[in-house]
Amino acid sequence: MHMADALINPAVGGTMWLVTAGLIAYCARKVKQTMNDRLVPMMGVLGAFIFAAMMINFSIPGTGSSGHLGGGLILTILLGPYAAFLVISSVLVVQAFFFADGGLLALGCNIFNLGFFPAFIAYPFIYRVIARDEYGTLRAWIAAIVAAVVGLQLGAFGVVLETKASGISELPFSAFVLLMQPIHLAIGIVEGLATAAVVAFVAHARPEALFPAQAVVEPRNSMRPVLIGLLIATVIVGGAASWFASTHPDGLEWSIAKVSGKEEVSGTEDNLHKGLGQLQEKTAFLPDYGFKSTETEAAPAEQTAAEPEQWPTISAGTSVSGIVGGLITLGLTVLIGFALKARRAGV
Amino acid sequence: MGLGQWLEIGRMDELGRLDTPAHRLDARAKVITTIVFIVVVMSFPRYEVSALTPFFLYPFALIALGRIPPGYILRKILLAAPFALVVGMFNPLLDHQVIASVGVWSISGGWLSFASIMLRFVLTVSAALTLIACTGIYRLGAGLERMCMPRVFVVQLLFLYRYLFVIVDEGARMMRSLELRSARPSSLRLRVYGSLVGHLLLRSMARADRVYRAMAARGFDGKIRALHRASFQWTDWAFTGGWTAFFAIARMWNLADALGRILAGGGS
Amino acid sequence: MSHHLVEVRDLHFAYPDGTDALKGVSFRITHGESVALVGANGAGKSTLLLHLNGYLTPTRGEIRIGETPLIRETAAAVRRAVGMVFQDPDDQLFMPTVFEDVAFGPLNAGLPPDEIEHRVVSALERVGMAHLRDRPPYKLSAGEKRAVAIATVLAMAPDVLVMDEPSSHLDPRGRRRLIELLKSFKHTKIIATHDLELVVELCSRVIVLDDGRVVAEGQAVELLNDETLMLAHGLERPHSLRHLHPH
Amino acid sequence: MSHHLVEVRDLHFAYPDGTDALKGVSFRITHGESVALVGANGAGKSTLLLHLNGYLTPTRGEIRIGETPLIRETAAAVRRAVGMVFQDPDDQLFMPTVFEDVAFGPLNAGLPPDEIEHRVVSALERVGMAHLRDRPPYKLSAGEKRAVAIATVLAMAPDVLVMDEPSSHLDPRGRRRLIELLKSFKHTKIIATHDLELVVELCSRVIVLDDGRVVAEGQAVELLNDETLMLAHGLERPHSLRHLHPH
Ligand SMILES: Nc1ncnc2c1ncn2[C@@H]1O[C@H](COP(=O)(O)OP(=O)(O)OP(=O)(O)O)[C@@H](O)[C@H]1O
Ligand SMILES: Nc1ncnc2c1ncn2[C@@H]1O[C@H](COP(=O)(O)OP(=O)(O)OP(=O)(O)O)[C@@H](O)[C@H]1O
Ligand SMILES: [Mg+2]
Ligand SMILES: [Mg+2]
Repeated sequence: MHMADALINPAVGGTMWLVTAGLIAYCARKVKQTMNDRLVPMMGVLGAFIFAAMMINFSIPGTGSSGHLGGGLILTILLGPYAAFLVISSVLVVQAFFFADGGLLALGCNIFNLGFFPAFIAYPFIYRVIARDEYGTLRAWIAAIVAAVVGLQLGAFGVVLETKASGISELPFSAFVLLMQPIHLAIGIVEGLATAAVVAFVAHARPEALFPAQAVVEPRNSMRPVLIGLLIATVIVGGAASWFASTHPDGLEWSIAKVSGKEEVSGTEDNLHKGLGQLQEKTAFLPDYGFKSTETEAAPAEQTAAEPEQWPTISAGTSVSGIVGGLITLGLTVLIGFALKARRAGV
Repeated sequence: MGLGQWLEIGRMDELGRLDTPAHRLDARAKVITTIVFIVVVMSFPRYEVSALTPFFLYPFALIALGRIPPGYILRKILLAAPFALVVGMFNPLLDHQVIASVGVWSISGGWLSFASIMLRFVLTVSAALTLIACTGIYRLGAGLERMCMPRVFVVQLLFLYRYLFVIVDEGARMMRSLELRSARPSSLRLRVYGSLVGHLLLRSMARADRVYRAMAARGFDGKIRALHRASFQWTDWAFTGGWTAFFAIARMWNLADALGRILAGGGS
Repeated sequence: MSHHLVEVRDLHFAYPDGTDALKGVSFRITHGESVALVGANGAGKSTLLLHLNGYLTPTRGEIRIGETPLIRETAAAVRRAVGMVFQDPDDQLFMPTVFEDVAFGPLNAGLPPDEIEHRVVSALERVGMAHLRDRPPYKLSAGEKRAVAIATVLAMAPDVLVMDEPSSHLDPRGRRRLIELLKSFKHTKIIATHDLELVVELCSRVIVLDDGRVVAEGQAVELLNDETLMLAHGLERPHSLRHLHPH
Repeated sequence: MSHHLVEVRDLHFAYPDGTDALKGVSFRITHGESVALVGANGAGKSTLLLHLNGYLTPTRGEIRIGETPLIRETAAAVRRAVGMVFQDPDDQLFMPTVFEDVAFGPLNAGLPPDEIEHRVVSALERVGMAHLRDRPPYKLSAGEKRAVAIATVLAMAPDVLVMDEPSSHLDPRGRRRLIELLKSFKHTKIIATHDLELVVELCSRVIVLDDGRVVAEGQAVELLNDETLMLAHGLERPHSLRHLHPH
């Protein structure tokens, strides 16, 4: 469920970045307090493993995210929530940078969706409660499946909310939810099975590998109110946002970048495709925002004339100039690139 | 994911070690500039296309300055592209509103936003890739640490990265011997693969442990020390400041359109 | 089926990073010969051996095993005929237990269970590691791994035996056992090694590799006794030959 | 600071899977001594050496390096004093280039850049691998890796040198170079190896390990020349001693 930058707006991305950075700092402090020699290589190698497991993925059409095993739960069981959150974060960072899998702006969202829910919700409130300290028993299997499903469902819902709040994808909210949640239900079951199997395997073949996990403090009860609070806040904010998004298009204006940009579009619903008519009805609101940018307003008046604000009634001439200009600019940048390179070679 | 792709990380590693003006810049300067770049690119309205083009200057400049083979970056972008295609695919289907026309053709908003998504995708991805190719994971790690990233996290990042090679290596070794000793590779049962994966995990864990101990044996205490301690110099300030200014200008004024207007306007 | 002939013609190989490891290697090994491949570190011995069962594909040149040219289509068949012991035993062992590891080859060859059991046990006995059968390979000592790696290949009853430093990490007893074992193996053998004493005992012919090229080839005792040749290519006259006159 | 004394008292160690690898090992090595640790495969040599810098923690018994008992709190200091060459060089090399790898130790010791550069270059020269400085270590040949692994330890200028089969995979020239190098190293050395010729040339004292216990200890030439003792523990009388009378 990696989200790409192309679907996120800076406000949503930035907010999630802040939230995630705070979580990382918090977890880093926690892990440092209980650091032992075993934990470092275990964190690294398990991260690398999860990394590999995540590579087995498939895109979910239209949502801009992909489905794959999350790995958050398994890491949490083996390493404890704090270390696991750090590991998941590092995995996503490396994926974003080296494989262009998941965007940089979306990094905060991705880390939160894939790390926070399994580590701080599914593990302490579901897995621990059901599995207690058993490995490889029926209890443990059930616990892993339920926890994995819940963790992924929350994560998937996070994706939906963040994408909707950004308002770049055309997919309507309900369709989006219908697309994401069932797929992640299936993935969750697979992930739960895989988690239980791996944990049982490790507990059997290398019991000492489980020790570092036990050395790490579990979320103390004092943390729970904070976490629950955070969860509730997320749900409320997300729910409100999605409600606005689905019923009142203008509700999306809460997103900072759009505060001042707002313009009604008139009657364009005549070109509905029959097959997509239903969907289209729900999306009718979508074209009515984002036609121009905040910054456009701030820009000098003489510039606005050339701005996309004019697009709904745009003249052919403007389009042509945009295309010509774009192509020429591209050409120029390539030339500058070559020039820089030539200069270097000459030096 | 194929071995080929894994080997490509090794390639990234080699690029990251080059010594060029782009590589000599402080990692922090490049990180900050890249973040500003991505935020600005993503802040454009959804139908924007032409105004995005001037932004290609940034990745192109880094690729040229850093002597990164453009083909390599291009290949990596193409590898990730299907993903973005799928993302944008629905826009033309769902959004038919005509908002622009070129001659006799009319362009629907869906196609415009699709084009816009693809452009942003290429821009942001190439910026991220060139950042790594011009910095390398170690310099990046050292830079992040000095940007107040928690050390535990940075160490984890570096270890993850290093152990990726360990796992790939262990996995490749296993696959190699497996291949050599199976007469009919297709006949391998799932059970064999299951046990192989489990075994790979255990082997990698054991190896990771040994590698870590070897590091500890040579005085590693969790602090990342870079061989070439860079300090933020005037070039770094100039780099960050200059590009930020350029991004701001290109964000406020549609440079491409202006250019096209001058040329097209002059021509017609 | 006679796979016992090994012929390499003008073999070139460059690693993906551009390292030219082989720069035109040619030789011909006939049925039942026992040939040593010696040379300094980095001379290209391992690289060359990895070509002999199609693990690496030459940049130029060709390889024939028996009558079969080694190309992608024939690789599977050739691999059944050529048993390969890698320089690093970790490369060779991948199953959860020693027994399963040694049984892996015979199992894939589709042998009946009794036969497999028999082969595994006898292979492990021949290398003196029968007591390790239920241990996981990655938890063995270096020498134990080496011995088990040799057993995995013996269990496949190959026509040609290719070994990359088979004696390293073995204790003197294990090394002695290996030498006897190889003496009793009547098929073609190709052994890359720095253990020149082992070469003296086992091999009739020696190929000296340096910097990706064959620089000398001939009778084992004769070549190894040639002090200038040996020193020029990172080698040494073996102790056991010191009583002979230098060549 | 004198770290040159190494004392091991009644060391027991069992691996987590229950394998009893050490069953009560005691010895004392004084300043400047050069001691060989020999024994069959699986005797426990590597396991023992891994205790000497705190990599493994004994189930029972204690270790002193110099005046310092080796416990978790002192492990970091001890590691600075004890330079360790692992049996598998792949475990030792983890940085992206040979140069960075050799520089890792000095860098962590907080040395100034000039000094680091100097140490790295000289360490690589001493093992004959200066030409590899910009290559990634995982792409080297086995012998090249071994030599670089030795360089990483030399660059740290340790007080005590602990080496696990340092000569394996080295070509005869590299092995000769290693022997000269170790001869010139005046501090305490502990070397586990199957290369008994190297022991004859380098070590004054030999400790024979079998099945996790010290079974013999004494003068190198004397012990190695004792044919029955050697054969009983998986060893062999070295060639170079064959002209002497058996003990
Ligand atoms: N994976 C690799 N990628 C790039 N270069 C390699 C790789 N493996 C080996 N080389 C290089 O190829 C050359 C030949 O290596 P090879 O392993 O064949 O040597 P060798 O004769 O087996 O040496 P040794 O006696 O040390 O085992 C060396 O220069 C080595 O550095
Ligand atoms: N990680 C491990 N887990 C369990 N048992 C192990 C592990 N490593 C080694 N052993 C066992 O401990 C014993 C001692 O092994 P060790 O590696 O110390 O032997 P060694 O004397 O170094 O042998 P070699 O000469 O082959 O290197 C052997 O029986 C071995 O199988
Ligand atoms: Mg080799
Ligand atoms: Mg050993």
